Amino acid sequence: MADDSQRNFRSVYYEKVGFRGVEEKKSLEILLKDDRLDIEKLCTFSQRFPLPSMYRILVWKVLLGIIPPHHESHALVMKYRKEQYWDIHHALHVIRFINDSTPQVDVFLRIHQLESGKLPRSLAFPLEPEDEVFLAIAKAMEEMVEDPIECYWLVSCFVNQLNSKHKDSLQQLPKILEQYLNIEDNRLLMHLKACAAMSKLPYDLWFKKCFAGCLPESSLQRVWDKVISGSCKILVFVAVEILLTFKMKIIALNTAEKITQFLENIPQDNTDAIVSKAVDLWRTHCGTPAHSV
Amino acid sequence: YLEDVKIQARGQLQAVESRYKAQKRITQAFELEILDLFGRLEKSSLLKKLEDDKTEAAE
Amino acid sequence: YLEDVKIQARGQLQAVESRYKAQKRITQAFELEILDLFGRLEKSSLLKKLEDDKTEAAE
Repeated sequence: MADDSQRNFRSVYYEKVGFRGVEEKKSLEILLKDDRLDIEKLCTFSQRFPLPSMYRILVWKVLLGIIPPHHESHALVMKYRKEQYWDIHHALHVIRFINDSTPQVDVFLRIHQLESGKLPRSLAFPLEPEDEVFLAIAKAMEEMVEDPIECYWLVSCFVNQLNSKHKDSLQQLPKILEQYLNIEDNRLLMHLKACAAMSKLPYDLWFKKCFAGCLPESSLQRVWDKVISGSCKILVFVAVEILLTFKMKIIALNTAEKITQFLENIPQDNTDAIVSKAVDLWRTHCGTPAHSV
Repeated sequence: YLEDVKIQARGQLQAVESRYKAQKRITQAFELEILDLFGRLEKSSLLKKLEDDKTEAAE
Repeated sequence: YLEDVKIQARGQLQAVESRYKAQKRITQAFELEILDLFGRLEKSSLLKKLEDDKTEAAE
């Protein structure tokens, strides 16, 4: 334990003086060298530290179960994943659900729908709310991942994870947000309540889409590191920090509609700092991140 | 070590099974499409027949 | 015994593989059917359009 806290202290120190990630990157590399990757350790790592961008996609793929723990199987399993992608891709062509000019994210959506047995009877059917969530996440992921097949699998498995493992916790998040906002800034909470804005905050954007379309990708991926490795509570703290950061602006607005509209389109220049502060706040309230969900 | 081999096998098996399930979903989707197309074809030939009858009656 | 587990794992993998292949053959047969139906449907709507044009021209 003493070792642990010392190490934590050290990495916080590195972070402050700008050597951030040197030690972390090395320890991640050691983890990734194992013949059989230790999922739990990888989870703990990405709960504690930001993933170095060169390893992010690999770690996400492992944590989401797209590739199995054994290095030896990676090539074979990715071959299966690729075939599966092209099988469905071709089928959707045959039944004319997609063509050569269908945007990539729409292709992903149709593949995912077919895989989950939810392909609508006709292309003309309107999209369901869950489809909109999928598309938002896919659009953000597309900016982070170059390879379309890898991208599809990441989106699909991430969305599946949100709908299975995190489903119940996600529903609790608005309530938890209110609790923490009450602790952090009671006055702001009172203002939001006075405007009847608390029930109208962009919860779908924040908690269902996990900030896809709200934060730029460079900040977003640091939030997703935490979600993919098991904590959806981080989403609450990002929301709290957004509210705190734009407090003055929000206090100046006096209707729920104006507040929501502002929050759905926050300025994009300060988002890295918001995420850093959110991670700190999450640590303060939830202790050792490895044990919080 | 034995456990290791089992875990590795499971990892591969899951991926092949998922590919198989996807193929099954495709078959189902194709089945629906075929039924739908038959339906449309029948409707269109019925329509055609009705129109032919009308034309004949008018003549 | 380890060898045993490996053989078993390979057997399972092959079983799913062959189910996948069988399913794929079904899909392929269905695909041909769909292409055929689309073709017939397009022909019939083309025919209809031609006839409509004729009728219009005659009027």
